[in-house]
Amino acid sequence: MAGQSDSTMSLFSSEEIEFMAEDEMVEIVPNLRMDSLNFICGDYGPFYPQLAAQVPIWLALALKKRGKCTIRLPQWMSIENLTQVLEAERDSHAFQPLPFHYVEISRLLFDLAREDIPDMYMVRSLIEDIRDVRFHKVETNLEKFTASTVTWKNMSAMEVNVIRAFAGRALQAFYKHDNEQQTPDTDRTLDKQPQIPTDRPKRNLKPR
Amino acid sequence: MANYYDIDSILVEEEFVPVVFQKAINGVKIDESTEKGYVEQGSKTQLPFWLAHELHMRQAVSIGVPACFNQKTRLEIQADAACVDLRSRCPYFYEFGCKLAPLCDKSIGLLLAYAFRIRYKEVLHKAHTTAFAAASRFLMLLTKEETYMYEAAQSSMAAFKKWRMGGPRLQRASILGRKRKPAE
Amino acid sequence: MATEESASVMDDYETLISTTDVELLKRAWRNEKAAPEILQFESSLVQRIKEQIELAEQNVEISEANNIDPLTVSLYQMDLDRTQFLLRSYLRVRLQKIEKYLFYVLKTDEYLNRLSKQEQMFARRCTDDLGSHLDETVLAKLPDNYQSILKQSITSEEDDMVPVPRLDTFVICKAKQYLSGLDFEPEYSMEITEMERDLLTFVCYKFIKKPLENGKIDLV
Amino acid sequence: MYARKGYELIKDLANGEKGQLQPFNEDLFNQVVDQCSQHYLELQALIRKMQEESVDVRETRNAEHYGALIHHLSLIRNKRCLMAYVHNRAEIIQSFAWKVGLELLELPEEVQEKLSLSEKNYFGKHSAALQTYMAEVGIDLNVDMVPPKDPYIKVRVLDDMGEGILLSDKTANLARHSMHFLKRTDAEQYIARGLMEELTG
Repeated sequence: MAGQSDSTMSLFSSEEIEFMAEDEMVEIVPNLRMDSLNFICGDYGPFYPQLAAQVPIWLALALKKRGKCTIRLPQWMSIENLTQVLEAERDSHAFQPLPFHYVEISRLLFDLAREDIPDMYMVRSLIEDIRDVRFHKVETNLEKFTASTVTWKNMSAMEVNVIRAFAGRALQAFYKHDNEQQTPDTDRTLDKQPQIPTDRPKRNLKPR
Repeated sequence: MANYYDIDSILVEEEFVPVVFQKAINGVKIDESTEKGYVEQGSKTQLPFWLAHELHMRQAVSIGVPACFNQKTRLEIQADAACVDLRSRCPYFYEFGCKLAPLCDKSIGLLLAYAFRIRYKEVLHKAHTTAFAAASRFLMLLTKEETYMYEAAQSSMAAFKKWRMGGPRLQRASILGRKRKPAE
Repeated sequence: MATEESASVMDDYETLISTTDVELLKRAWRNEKAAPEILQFESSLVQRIKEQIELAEQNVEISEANNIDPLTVSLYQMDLDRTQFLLRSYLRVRLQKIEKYLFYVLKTDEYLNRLSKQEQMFARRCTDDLGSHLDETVLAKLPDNYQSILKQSITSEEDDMVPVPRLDTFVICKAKQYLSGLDFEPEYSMEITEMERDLLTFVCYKFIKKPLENGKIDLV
Repeated sequence: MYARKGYELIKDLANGEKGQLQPFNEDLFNQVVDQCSQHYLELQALIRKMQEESVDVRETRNAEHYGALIHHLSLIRNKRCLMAYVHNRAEIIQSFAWKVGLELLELPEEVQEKLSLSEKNYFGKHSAALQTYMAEVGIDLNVDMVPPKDPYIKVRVLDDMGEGILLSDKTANLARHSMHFLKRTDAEQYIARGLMEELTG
């Protein structure tokens, strides 16, 4: 299945990362009157026309898709902020602080709430440039790997997920090669050698 | 054995090592050519690692350094580790080396760590940037462990790009293999 | 002035009471997916979630029956779908881990006690099914002394055929608060002594097993 | 010699595409089983020889002892190859139960042909174990493999599935190339088996 995570390669599929991102809050301006919604995941509303409200993104997009609201662009997605972030990303090795789910949130909004984003193409190209610079930075970080605990400040959910499978195997290999001088990789030590079963086989219950 | 059913763990132990028999052995033919069911002490042959290792632990054989870790390969690795064709020397170069080092030559461990550190950067760079085709010559050089790392990066990148493109989220179960041509 | 320590304690208290069951289930789902071994079954949480799902299902059915406005109905349906997906995926991941380490789970009390009653029955039944399949296809055809499913031969001192979860797998985690040496197993004090709050850390699973069990760390 | 056949069996398994099944290699499998008996006979012969020479079988490390040891080691090596062959296939069969649908009749013909009789039984038993668990817990785990979006999705039927197919909210005529707006949970299993495809955009 496309969305189902393949257990061997990476644990979480991109769709599952996006699913988690859809619980992040965003501000909407509804154009209808609606009673409050008492969901399993929490209570939202009541909603009044033209009165801003905070809701999870999945709810905002559902209302948007049915023409019941407009979505207010999150502050961090403003052109001023993104331009600053892009500059800072280019100037330093460190990752700039961005929402943990910035890749997914921006994509969801570009796909389903274009009209609510003033000069959307500019915002999108800024985000894509930021993402490319950061992905490249992820790679350079990976070059400095050693067999020890690795920490990443401000890395986002999708960036982590893209390198999880590769980095996991790499760290495993470094950990093994740097340690294997001390602990030999054999599963058993000398004294536990299997003897040849020499005595007559007793009819015993097969141990299960 | 933590990985009794693991295929790679089984295949690693099939690699052959040169041995010298320290004890005479009866009732076993070490090579098909002779009918002789007897092995003299001191005779030399190649045994799969799973057997050589057990016999070594009982001082029945001594283990020599296999070809894939000989001086020639070591020099090549020291010269330019990234372009050495390790796959043809031994597809399980690292795992096999880890098992062998404590038995016959400690320095193999250092060789592995050194080779891996350099080749790792190549795999990292190629896996995250070049399109699959251009990298194929490079792929031929990689050991199993390196290939798994390369594939892990490639498929994660592909999955990310696929998600970004959108498209149908529900697919035909991969278990069924390629789609057979629907009868037109 | 509240010190750093007491401030974070207050935060924890506030987050605790406001954390909905869905947040808790999402955490359990993420941890279960990312951990190499099976974790403690969240029985009370799962029970509460199931009750809330049944209630929500009834609401959707009733509103659909006397066609209350379709917009509200489809929104409640989406909330229901999201929670059901989490629960289904959580239970599925656990069953797949049981399938992977069948024999080991059954013979280690520590793991068996982490399973729900139904999971234990599933584990026992799968072990018998796989056991008889392996027996019929392989073991019964082998010479005596070599027919065990746990030991390579009767002279093996330990169950040398049983796959074991790899606790040295690397996982990615985030500490929910600053963690000091006390939060970690003393055995790994050489490897890890502290962890900053909310800092993504790629670490060997066995080093953080204890703080994970105490709920101080989340796997990402 | 030295469990070479066992090695070939594992190579046969390793060459298959990840997660795909090859036909059960009956004759190579039986050759490995025969080799085990052969090693056991030779092992016992060597031990009898030691007993005839009234030598302490447990302690002496003579030529016969090492010969017997080599046969013992080859036997457990072959055993490991046989067990790994069947166990790895069993894991793929387990994943069938998750991905495709629980009754064996839903497994496509070209997959069933590759299973040995014992493997077919195993698939049936494993599916039953899953069904029993789901019945007891009261939740169907064979649906919702992918995080939900809209409860409804657009699909196109690929193979003619006939009239009056019962779905959770309606019955539908699923003629080939026809398009429908179905509940995602209904369509999921048919898509998984390649009978339908999801339409997007």
